[in-house]
Amino acid sequence: MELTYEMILGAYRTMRMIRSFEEKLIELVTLGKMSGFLHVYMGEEAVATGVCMHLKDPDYAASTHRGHGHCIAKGVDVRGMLAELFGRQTGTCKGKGGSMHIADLEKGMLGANGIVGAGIPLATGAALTAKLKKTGGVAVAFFGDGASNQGAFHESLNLAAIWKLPVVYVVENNGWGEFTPTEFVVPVKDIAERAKSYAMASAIADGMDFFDVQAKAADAIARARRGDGPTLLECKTYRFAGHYVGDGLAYRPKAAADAWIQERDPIRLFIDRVLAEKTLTTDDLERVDGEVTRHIADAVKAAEEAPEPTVDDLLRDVYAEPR
Amino acid sequence: MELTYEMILGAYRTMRMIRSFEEKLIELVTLGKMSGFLHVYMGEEAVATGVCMHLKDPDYAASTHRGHGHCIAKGVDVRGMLAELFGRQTGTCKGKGGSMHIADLEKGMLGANGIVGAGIPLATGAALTAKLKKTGGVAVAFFGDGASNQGAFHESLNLAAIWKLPVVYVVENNGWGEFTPTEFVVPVKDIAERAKSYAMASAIADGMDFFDVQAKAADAIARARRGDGPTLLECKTYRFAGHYVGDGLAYRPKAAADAWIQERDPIRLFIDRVLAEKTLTTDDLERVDGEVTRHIADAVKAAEEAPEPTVDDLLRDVYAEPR
Amino acid sequence: MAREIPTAFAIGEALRIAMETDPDVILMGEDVAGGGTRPDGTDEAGGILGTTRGLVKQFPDRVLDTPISEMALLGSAVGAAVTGLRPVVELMFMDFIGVCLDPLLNQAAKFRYMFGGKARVPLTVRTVTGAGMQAAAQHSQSLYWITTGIPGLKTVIASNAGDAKGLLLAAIRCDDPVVVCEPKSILFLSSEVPEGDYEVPIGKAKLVREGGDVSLVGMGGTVNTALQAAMQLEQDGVHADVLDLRSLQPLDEEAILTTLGKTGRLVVIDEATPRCSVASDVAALCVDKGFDLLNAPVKRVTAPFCPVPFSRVLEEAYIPSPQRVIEAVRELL
Amino acid sequence: MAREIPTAFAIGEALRIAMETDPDVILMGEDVAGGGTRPDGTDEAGGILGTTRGLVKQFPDRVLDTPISEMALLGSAVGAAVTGLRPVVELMFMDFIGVCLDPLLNQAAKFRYMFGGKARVPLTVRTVTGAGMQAAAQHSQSLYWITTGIPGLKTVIASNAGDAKGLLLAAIRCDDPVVVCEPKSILFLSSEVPEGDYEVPIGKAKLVREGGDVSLVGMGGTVNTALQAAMQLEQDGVHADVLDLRSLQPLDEEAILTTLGKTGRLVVIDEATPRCSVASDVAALCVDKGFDLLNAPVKRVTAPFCPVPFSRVLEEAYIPSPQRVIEAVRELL
Ligand SMILES: Cc1ncc(C[n+]2csc(CCOP(=O)(O)OP(=O)(O)O)c2C)c(N)n1
Ligand SMILES: Cc1ncc(C[n+]2csc(CCOP(=O)(O)OP(=O)(O)O)c2C)c(N)n1
Ligand SMILES: [Mg+2]
Ligand SMILES: [Mg+2]
Repeated sequence: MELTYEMILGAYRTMRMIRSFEEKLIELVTLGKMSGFLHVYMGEEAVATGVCMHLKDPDYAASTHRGHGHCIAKGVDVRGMLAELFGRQTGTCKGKGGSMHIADLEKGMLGANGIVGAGIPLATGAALTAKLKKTGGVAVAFFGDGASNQGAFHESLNLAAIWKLPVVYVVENNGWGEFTPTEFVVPVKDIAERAKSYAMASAIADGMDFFDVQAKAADAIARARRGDGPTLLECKTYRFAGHYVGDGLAYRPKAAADAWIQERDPIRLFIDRVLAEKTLTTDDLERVDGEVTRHIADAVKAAEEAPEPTVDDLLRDVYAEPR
Repeated sequence: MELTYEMILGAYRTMRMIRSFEEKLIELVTLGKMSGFLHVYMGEEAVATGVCMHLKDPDYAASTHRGHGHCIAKGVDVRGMLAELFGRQTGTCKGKGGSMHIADLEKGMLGANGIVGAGIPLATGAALTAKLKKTGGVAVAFFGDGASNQGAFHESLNLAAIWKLPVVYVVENNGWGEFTPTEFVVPVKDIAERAKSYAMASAIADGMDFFDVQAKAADAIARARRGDGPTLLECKTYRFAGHYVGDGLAYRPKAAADAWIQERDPIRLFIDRVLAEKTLTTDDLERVDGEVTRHIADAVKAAEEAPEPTVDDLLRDVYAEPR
Repeated sequence: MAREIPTAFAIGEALRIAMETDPDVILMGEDVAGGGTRPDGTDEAGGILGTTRGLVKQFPDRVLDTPISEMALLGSAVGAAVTGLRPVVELMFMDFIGVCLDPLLNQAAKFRYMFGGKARVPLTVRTVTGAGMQAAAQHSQSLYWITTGIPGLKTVIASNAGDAKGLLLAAIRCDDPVVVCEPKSILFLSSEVPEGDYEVPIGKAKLVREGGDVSLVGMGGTVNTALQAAMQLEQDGVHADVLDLRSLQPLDEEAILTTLGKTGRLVVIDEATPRCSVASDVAALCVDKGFDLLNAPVKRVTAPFCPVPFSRVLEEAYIPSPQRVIEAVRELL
Repeated sequence: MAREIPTAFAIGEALRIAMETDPDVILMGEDVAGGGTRPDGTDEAGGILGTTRGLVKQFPDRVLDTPISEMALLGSAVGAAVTGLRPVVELMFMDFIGVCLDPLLNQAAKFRYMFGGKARVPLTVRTVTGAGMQAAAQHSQSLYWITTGIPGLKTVIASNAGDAKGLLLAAIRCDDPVVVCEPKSILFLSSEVPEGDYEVPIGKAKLVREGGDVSLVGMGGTVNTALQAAMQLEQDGVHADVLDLRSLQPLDEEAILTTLGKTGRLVVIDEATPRCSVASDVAALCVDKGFDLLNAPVKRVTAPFCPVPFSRVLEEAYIPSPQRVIEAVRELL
């Protein structure tokens, strides 16, 4: 698919938004203004952006504990997200979910998830709905290399394969599961290999290269929409920060990490390419940077001023039909 | 490995014992003398026999809901097993387990199991013990084609691969999971394919051919003993009877089943070969048949005469250290 | 005159009505079709106990056999439920919840709350519970106390065919995840089942016998145990109320306190093991809100605190009996 | 003078002693090593909360990082336990039991019984429970009621560092499967911890405060809640017994009935949700065997029946507070 100027500019805005959003979170945590378990997506922005640009609202995506990028790329309102992280009534989940549970079904976001691997069957079920109700929709499951060792991964991919469901399994291989390097726990070089256990299509993308991700995601999503079944798409990327905000990273060799961060930053690579190819100008980029910065600043201000939930909210929304 | 006369005769005794044992069970159930959920192994005898002949008592095997064959082949006393199925105090499990829970740790039998796939991690753990305690032992997990769709299968094989555990995963592909044909739920032709997801060695054996099974099992077990890691061994076999004793088989096309039963009976094939190759004589076979018949008849008699548990046994053995 | 059919048939009837009245209702599970639509024209099994027989022929695209992958079965059902379908999952035996608890515990039960009220999870999980068929320790448990204890889930259990039909229809149409337990002890018993489409409200217990001297509170199969005990007690002049909880969560506290108010004496009969049980909750309710109504201790007649044994004799001793209920009542008089 | 260290350190100390005194003891879990023995010489994480830091350096072959595969982790630990090892598993947060319940529910808990007494399952599962860190609905649950309710398992929970060490040592050396809960609310609190090797017996509660007017029964973090409430009550002249259950299964019924016998009034404080809870069991015990001792209703102060909210304000309202305990006591006087 030919990428238009608007698509490329939109992709930059999304990546920049994710990056600036999380830079702000780290700042807020450091200043003691924000609490809770936060897992940042920094370094992996090209994956969510390249995949979600091919999804529409009625398409669904299931996310992980590292969900900010997926949510923003899927169109969840950043103001609501920030309010949620501040635990405010105006938050996406009225302050009840927090970072690991941001969800917005109207935007097709099935939710960040605190249980590793849990999003995989959820997206599979969303694909079943699309198939049975003939909505023409597709579902995407984002998950990590570590999650590919969960039983839910195996069971879900097998189910999607035999039912030929319109789903794309995007494994974000960022080299680490918490404090453990992927190669310690995954005996195969490419997780994409595992698609063969289900006679499923697969592909490998350079997760730091937005253009490669979006191209391979477009193929996989098109295959799903055509009714030709699921795909396992492995995106090779890297977790720039610690596992969670506050992680001292003592267990991680610095040199290797620095190499990734300095030479393979997806946003840096994107900028170099679009400027070299003259698809975008420095003006474009600076304009977007300015918009994003202002948007986040406003969102933070609004969130900080928003009301907290009250004790009356504690028992609200446990059931749709309380007795 | 060269098979001695004793080994071949022993293999015949084991297969015949399993077959006659289950024929007797069906008779007893039909006569209303025995109750409970019974899943018979008929048609798959060559698998348990060919694998277990290479195991010693300190080696472990985990079984399934279809466990009679594995138990007998692993050396569990048939008298105790029959008493167990009659729910007697003299049973292998004092009448508390029944068909789905026959276990004898001294014989290295980790138990039949009512939970599909549950034996796979158990055998993996037994292999961990062997490795850490350097016992030189190996562990075998028997499970069905249907169980290969359980998360426990995926997680366990991955764990064994990264830890290079001395374990052999024997998948008994008998064409059916309850009332569902394997090809409806397993999208790959060979389940052995799935070993590639873990960079694990694999092999496929004709599960109706004792000689093929034992040869490939010998290789896999030797690999494990050498410390060269796990193997996934697929044995292609067929479930001659229904899923459980009493299953009317209305869902199963008769012709295909009859072809297997008439042309591929593992005991029939075994007999034809050993007689043709003159490794055993008809006298040998008849002698064994007689011994087996008498042994089972005695065991049934002993079991029927054995005492049932009493209510005092109800709360016994819940804990090793009750307070 | 009243039509009597086995509970298993009543369940099948409810499923058919639910599917006829709502195109979004689908059935998922292992062998819920089990043949029937196959090119080779074999007949279908309709589930391990035949409960769903006939449905795949009527709704070929909406009765889905799954692999033996309960985590994917439950997890995908939750995903389907929040995106527009109304799945009815068959978890063959509740004992298997050990391999698929997360989609219930951490997903279905919590979505609505975690997402600030923005999700609906119209999921129904049908599952067979209880002992009595010598199915031994891993196919005989009454684990409804686990789903009952999880906020966000509802759990119901019928004691007869008519309620089984109405509760299942109510569960399927409920926008909350509901676990519907099908006790082995009632599946093949026949009782009166109204024709047509009706619902039994979730959360309402039913007084199935009027006594006044003592209250016997049962659920599922133990309601029949209580009724049998009540009939024997009657002969000694002891008149027992028998309350059928029907809904374990929400618990009909009002109905429990009402019968306790009449009798001042209560025995709760639960086929599950005693620790962290529905029986304990009923007793705890009595000693809290019902304290002033109590004239005697509250007795719990439950399974012993051990796995379900295979042996016929032991299994019989394991299952709460009318005799044990009568002995408990004697202690209160 | 007495040595005070954080509970997390006391747990690490217990693990080191257990491993030094028994070569069959191994640790398994996600990132329980987390580096430390790596060629690149990085430092180890020692678990998500650092509890196991230092152990992999001392026992390089016996501290095993696992993939994120809890079903294989728990299931293989059971297999290892019945074949000669004494595994100590770290289940990072008890909320994750949803993906690995079967090895506990249907394997570890039942082997000894199903196999006629012929199996020993010396398995210990350490797991972090409870709210208080804004970890939200899937990382804050107190699910010990699930393992408490399963016959064949034992479940313990300490309220202080000294008991945490002694209970863990007892659990590791016990031939039954034991679930050891580590409440977030006490992990980083310091209290007195004896040096060296000692065990706190499983199944014995401890009276941690002598009052006489009312009995406050707590477990884990709620023991401190009870103590704080007791101190405030003292100022109004109400003298409270505070009982620390320490062991949830077996339950020390004698200790509960003893304090009830002294006071006739009891409040049980449980951080878990109320349905099918340990709190309900304690109340049910009081209204059964303790009926004649009761002078007032038995009150349960528990979490509300909802998931754990993220918002700081809501989470504070969610966790049982001394204030709520005091209000409950007021209702009894
Ligand atoms: C079932 C379950 N097990 C363990 C955890 C704890 N945990 C949270 S994130 C994480 C690492 C996940 O690694 P990966 O899937 O590669 O995702 P990444 O963090 O690298 O994005 C772990 C072990 C969890 N949340 N859920
Ligand atoms: C976790 C779990 N799910 C479902 C069942 C019900 N069940 C018992 S045996 C069986 C079929 C197993 O098929 P397979 O693994 O191929 O073994 P086979 O019966 O063919 O030997 C099923 C679904 C179970 N016992 N445990
Ligand atoms: Mg990762
Ligand atoms: Mg099979």
